[in-house]
Amino acid sequence: MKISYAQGILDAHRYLLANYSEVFVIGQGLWSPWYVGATMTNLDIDFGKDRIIDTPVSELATTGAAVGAAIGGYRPIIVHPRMDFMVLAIDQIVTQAAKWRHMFGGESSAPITVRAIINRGGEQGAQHSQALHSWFAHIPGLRVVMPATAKDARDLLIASVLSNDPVMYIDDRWLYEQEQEVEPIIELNLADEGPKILREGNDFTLVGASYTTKLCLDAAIILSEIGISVEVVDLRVLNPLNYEKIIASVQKTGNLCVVDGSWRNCGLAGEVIAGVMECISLSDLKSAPARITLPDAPAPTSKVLEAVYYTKVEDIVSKVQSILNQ
Amino acid sequence: MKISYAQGILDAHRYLLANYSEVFVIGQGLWSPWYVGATMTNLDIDFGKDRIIDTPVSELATTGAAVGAAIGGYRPIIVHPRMDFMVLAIDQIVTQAAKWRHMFGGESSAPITVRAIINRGGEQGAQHSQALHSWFAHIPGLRVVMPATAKDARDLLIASVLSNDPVMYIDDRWLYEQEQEVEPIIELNLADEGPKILREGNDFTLVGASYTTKLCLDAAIILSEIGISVEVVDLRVLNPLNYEKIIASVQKTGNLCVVDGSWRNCGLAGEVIAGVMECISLSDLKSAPARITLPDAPAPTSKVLEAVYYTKVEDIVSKVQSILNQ
Amino acid sequence: MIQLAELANPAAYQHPLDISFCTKEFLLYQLESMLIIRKSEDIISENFGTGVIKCPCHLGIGQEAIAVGISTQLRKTDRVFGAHRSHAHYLALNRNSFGLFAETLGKYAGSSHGMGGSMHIIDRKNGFWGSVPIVGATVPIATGAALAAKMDGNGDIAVSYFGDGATEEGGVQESFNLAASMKLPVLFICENNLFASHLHIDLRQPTDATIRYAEAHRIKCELVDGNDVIEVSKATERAVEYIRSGFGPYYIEMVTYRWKGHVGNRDDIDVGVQRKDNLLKWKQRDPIRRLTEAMIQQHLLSSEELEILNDKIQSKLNDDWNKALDAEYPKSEALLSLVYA
Amino acid sequence: MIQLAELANPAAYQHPLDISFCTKEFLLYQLESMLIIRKSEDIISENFGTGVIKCPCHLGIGQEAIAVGISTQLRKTDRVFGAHRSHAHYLALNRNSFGLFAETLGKYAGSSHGMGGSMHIIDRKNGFWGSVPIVGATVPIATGAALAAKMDGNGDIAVSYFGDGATEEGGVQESFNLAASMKLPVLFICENNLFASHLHIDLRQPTDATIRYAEAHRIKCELVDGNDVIEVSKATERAVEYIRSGFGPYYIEMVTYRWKGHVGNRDDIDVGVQRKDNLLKWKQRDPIRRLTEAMIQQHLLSSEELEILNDKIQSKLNDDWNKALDAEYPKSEALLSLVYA
Ligand SMILES: Cc1ncc(C[n+]2csc(CCOP(=O)(O)OP(=O)(O)O)c2C)c(N)n1
Ligand SMILES: Cc1ncc(C[n+]2csc(CCOP(=O)(O)OP(=O)(O)O)c2C)c(N)n1
Ligand SMILES: [Mg+2]
Ligand SMILES: [Mg+2]
Repeated sequence: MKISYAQGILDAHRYLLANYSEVFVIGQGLWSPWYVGATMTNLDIDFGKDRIIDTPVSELATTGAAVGAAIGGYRPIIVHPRMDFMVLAIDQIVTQAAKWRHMFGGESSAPITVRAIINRGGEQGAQHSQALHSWFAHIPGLRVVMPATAKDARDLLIASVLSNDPVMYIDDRWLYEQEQEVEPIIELNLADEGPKILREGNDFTLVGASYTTKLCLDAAIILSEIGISVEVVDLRVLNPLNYEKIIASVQKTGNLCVVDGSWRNCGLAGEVIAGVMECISLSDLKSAPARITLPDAPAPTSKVLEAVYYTKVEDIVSKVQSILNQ
Repeated sequence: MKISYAQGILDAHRYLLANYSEVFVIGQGLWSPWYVGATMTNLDIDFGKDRIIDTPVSELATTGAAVGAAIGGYRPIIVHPRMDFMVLAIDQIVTQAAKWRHMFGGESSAPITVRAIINRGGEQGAQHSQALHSWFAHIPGLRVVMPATAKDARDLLIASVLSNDPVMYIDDRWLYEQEQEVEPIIELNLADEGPKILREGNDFTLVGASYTTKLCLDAAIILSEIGISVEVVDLRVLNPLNYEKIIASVQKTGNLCVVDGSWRNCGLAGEVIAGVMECISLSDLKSAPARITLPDAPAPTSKVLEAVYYTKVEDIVSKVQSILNQ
Repeated sequence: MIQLAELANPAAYQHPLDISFCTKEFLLYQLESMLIIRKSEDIISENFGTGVIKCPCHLGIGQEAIAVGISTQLRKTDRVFGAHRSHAHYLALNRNSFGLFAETLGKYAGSSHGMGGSMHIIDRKNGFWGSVPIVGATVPIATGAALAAKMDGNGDIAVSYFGDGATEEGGVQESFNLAASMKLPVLFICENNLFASHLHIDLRQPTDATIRYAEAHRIKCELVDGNDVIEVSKATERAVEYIRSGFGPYYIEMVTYRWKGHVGNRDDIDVGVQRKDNLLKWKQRDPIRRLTEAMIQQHLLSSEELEILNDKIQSKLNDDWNKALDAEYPKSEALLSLVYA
Repeated sequence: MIQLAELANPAAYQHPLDISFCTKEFLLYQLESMLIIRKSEDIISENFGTGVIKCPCHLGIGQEAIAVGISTQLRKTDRVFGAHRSHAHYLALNRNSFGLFAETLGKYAGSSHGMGGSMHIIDRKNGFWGSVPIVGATVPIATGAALAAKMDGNGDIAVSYFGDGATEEGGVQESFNLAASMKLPVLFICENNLFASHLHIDLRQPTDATIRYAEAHRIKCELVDGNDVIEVSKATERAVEYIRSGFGPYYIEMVTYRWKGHVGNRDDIDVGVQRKDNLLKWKQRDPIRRLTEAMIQQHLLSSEELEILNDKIQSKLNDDWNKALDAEYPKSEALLSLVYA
């Protein structure tokens, strides 16, 4: 069965709502035909407006309400149709939910799933483009998930909601149409999930997450045509971040480039490089590890600048070539 | 003349308020004898309550008000007596002020100075301990400053307020009593400021920021006693981050450990390692770069756990020794 | 218990405006402004529909009377802030359709030099200090601009436009308190069009009149038919005088309705409570028709003059649009050179 | 225009309570609870002063009647949330001074196993679902716990304690709207002690009665003398019945005063508007004295019985404190093992 990434998210919702009475969904736009793409179509009709709750324009209180409901035994998914809006609710996610269990000595916990959607391009501009996954990966106590494929979009959403910890699940609208062959749903334990090799190769390790994983896969195909065998690691779970597979891959290929869809300074790409460097011996490396990120600027609007701003497959291809040709 | 770090901050305020009528200070606790340590003593009395404005418990609106005043030609310092409280105001700092100039094509800008105080230890617990400088260093358009010394506490605050860009100035209460000999004030251009070598050495490069710079300096003294010559780089300006001096130092010593006062994943320590790795050749390195950060946990309260949680000078000393003994 | 009551009834308030005591010159100016805005947005709507304009555009067609009635009461040194639906706020101050068109097309000649698009427009010279699409974000910023104005001491005021939905944002409520407790010279304008994207206010708040917040914050306030440019203008005159006199903030709730969907050029009649029926009735409450009918009745305008006016404006706007189409895109250096001053 | 008026006057409301129609048993229970809280906080104050307790402690001495009057009206399955000043909220539900003492000392036997200290206390079994020191943070959380209770359908309610300062936080205002528009079973308790740390409410808000926010949000509300445990209890009874019946949220503003400074054991008489004069008067409005005097007048209690009661409580608390001092610290594994479930 082939499904799209958006369909994977929808299927996960349907599965959770049908099988777990403690699951409900709350957020802005949930009764709207257009707000969250095709990822929630008709859920309000099929499961009722009591379980699919559309809200006032109040990110902080609705997120806090999800935290309170989670503390009370429910498994809410709080949807932020755009990650930029969620910035108003960070206190509840980072200072409340992520610390709740620890600071109460394990007496209570707040297993919310925050669904943060990366929604950018299309000349939306600086305030409607942010991808802040690195911020959340920085926070102990908050699991951070970023699916790159339709199967993961589905299975990791289910695993996030069933996890006993607060989870930030980040999906990217640029991936909604990506299709993949999938098996029927099997519940995964999020704590067991981590980076995965999506393509094997011997010459070079490319690491991506979410949309940049797709870019890496596309680059790997092009590079294979000129005889460069690229291994692609999809990070999938950004926090806690398990380096094992990445390290093994770099030890095999000796070359590493991390491609991230957001900013450089204190971002995910640098983290992967540092995490690898701490654990390998220098002799494992054939070249200095590299990264590709957004330029150090807010997102522009004009399409001519968007074309320069966002990373393209060719950027990865030429980076890999230039490293190997050094 | 010897001044303390707290005195440096106070002197900077006095200098700015006396010389620049467009400077004012707004935030919680400014009319209180205890809120911000000794860093603002009697400013309200000396400069008037119209320029030293104490506020309701409304982080978001007061920060936004500072943004609006900055757009209107003023140079407000918005004080958050604890970085954790500022989390409620991030939208105004990151999505508004930091992008204002870019998204309006240079037609307007919002040169606020956000003073974020790191205030932790003393069994204050998870919600009163966060050091989120890595988050803000991630944001293009926002300059991030973290002084480690009394002189920098003074001079970089002045430079922050005089900068035409929005700046986050982060001071740490653990440094307030540190003293230093200083010269009279000379205005600096923040754009010219960056990492500095605070101690020269040949065997090992330690990089720190704010309080961890002090730890590194202390460790360097101990290590020098056993014949290890350590160079200490103080980052000072986290964004935009200039790697030049760090790279030169690592090229000299061949060994690097970055010590940061916050969490590891997507944090400052990893950033410095990645930034160095991108620019040096592998043969420059004698050992794999290392980092020391907080454990992956929220801050505990109990003093027995605080003692384990926070990095100590000995942790740095033994890390350096173990790397050199490999 | 305050409620919008009849003001929210689309079948009410359809009568021609009461224009007694208004000069012909004043009325013509208001009419022209409204026509410029309406027709500019029609052009944007059309070109959004064909895909020529790419950036998200939130059209305010049907709500023109508010910005027009307010702007005539302001001076260039006042500081006006908008939000995501701000074409009218901008045009009412500067009538610079070219700057708006070029911006929606991402051109260097645009108000923000192509860096902002429809959702980030600015014109400092004419008092428009910026609009951004994070709901509620400009309300504290306008409050701070009012603080700056108060410190300047020239009697300038800040104006903060926001929607009924924005009153649900905590930062907006905080700003009301800040303005009230510091007595800041800010005019809060709530354009209550009954909807926040797809949701009617009855699904988001326990009742429909947002001035109850102003009352709670002890801010002087009024409730006005936002489709009556004369009433809007009079209320603003009262408010501006009050604020300039140093009495503190003022809140006017303008009841209105948007004809287009939340974003883009569609009607969204598939969305929300009774929108399909109500939209037709609200189109009868058209602020432009109500003014022109009154002017024609009072023989201040003839049908021919109106047609000439329409044509003149349309042809100027067509020119502006074509000029904007021809204008240059920003250079790629802009990406990095604008990040820091 | 609602104002606190006489309720904020420290010289007023000093009279013994009206305890007619109350059983002796009920009154004694209330008195005992208040004494346990007062004396527990006295012990904490003393040991904070000497440095034995290190974590920041926000004492509620003088405000005991509120938590006590409310808690007698709740059931174990209700879900109560506090904030930074929550010793009383916790003790009124469980009288577990040992759990509180041990927590302030960072011991494993503490309510949060030493992971929270004074500012993060919890006792789920007895309905205390947690307190945290980020001002206003628990108000949306309590609102969500009310949503969960509504979904459970057992008639349980959430209780959210917060201060007058917290009403200045936007998230709190958002929560009022959410609770009102979703008709959630939550009891909002504003303990208005006129101060947020060093600032009097007159310096932070345009007027002093916070129930005006409840009115704006169309939440049923009352204004109560927070130093009268009987009035607190009666108002709570009305509120709880209303909420359990499914009518939605309820807001009670309890006017009171804290005797100690914002944090720690000092008096802070150097801080804020007229605190020095008012503190003495407010101590005359002592909720404990007002109850005991009424009971003695009505011959429900003799001075000797009171003394015996005082001694009994004190000696139990001394034991608890000593036990807490002797208790173990958490193991260092707790640091990492509690991060994820
Ligand atoms: C913080 C934030 N939350 C949500 C959104 C998405 N959004 C854009 S406009 C809008 C509705 C705003 O309604 P209102 O304030 O009434 O303005 P109107 O669109 O009716 O003019 C929403 C929810 C946003 N842009 N920012
Ligand atoms: C978000 C946030 N801002 C500021 C503070 C600092 N702070 C702690 S308690 C307090 C005052 C709260 O006043 P109120 O809500 O009236 O409670 P009270 O202390 O009077 O009981 C403040 C400002 C904080 N803890 N959290
Ligand atoms: Mg609206
Ligand atoms: Mg208070």
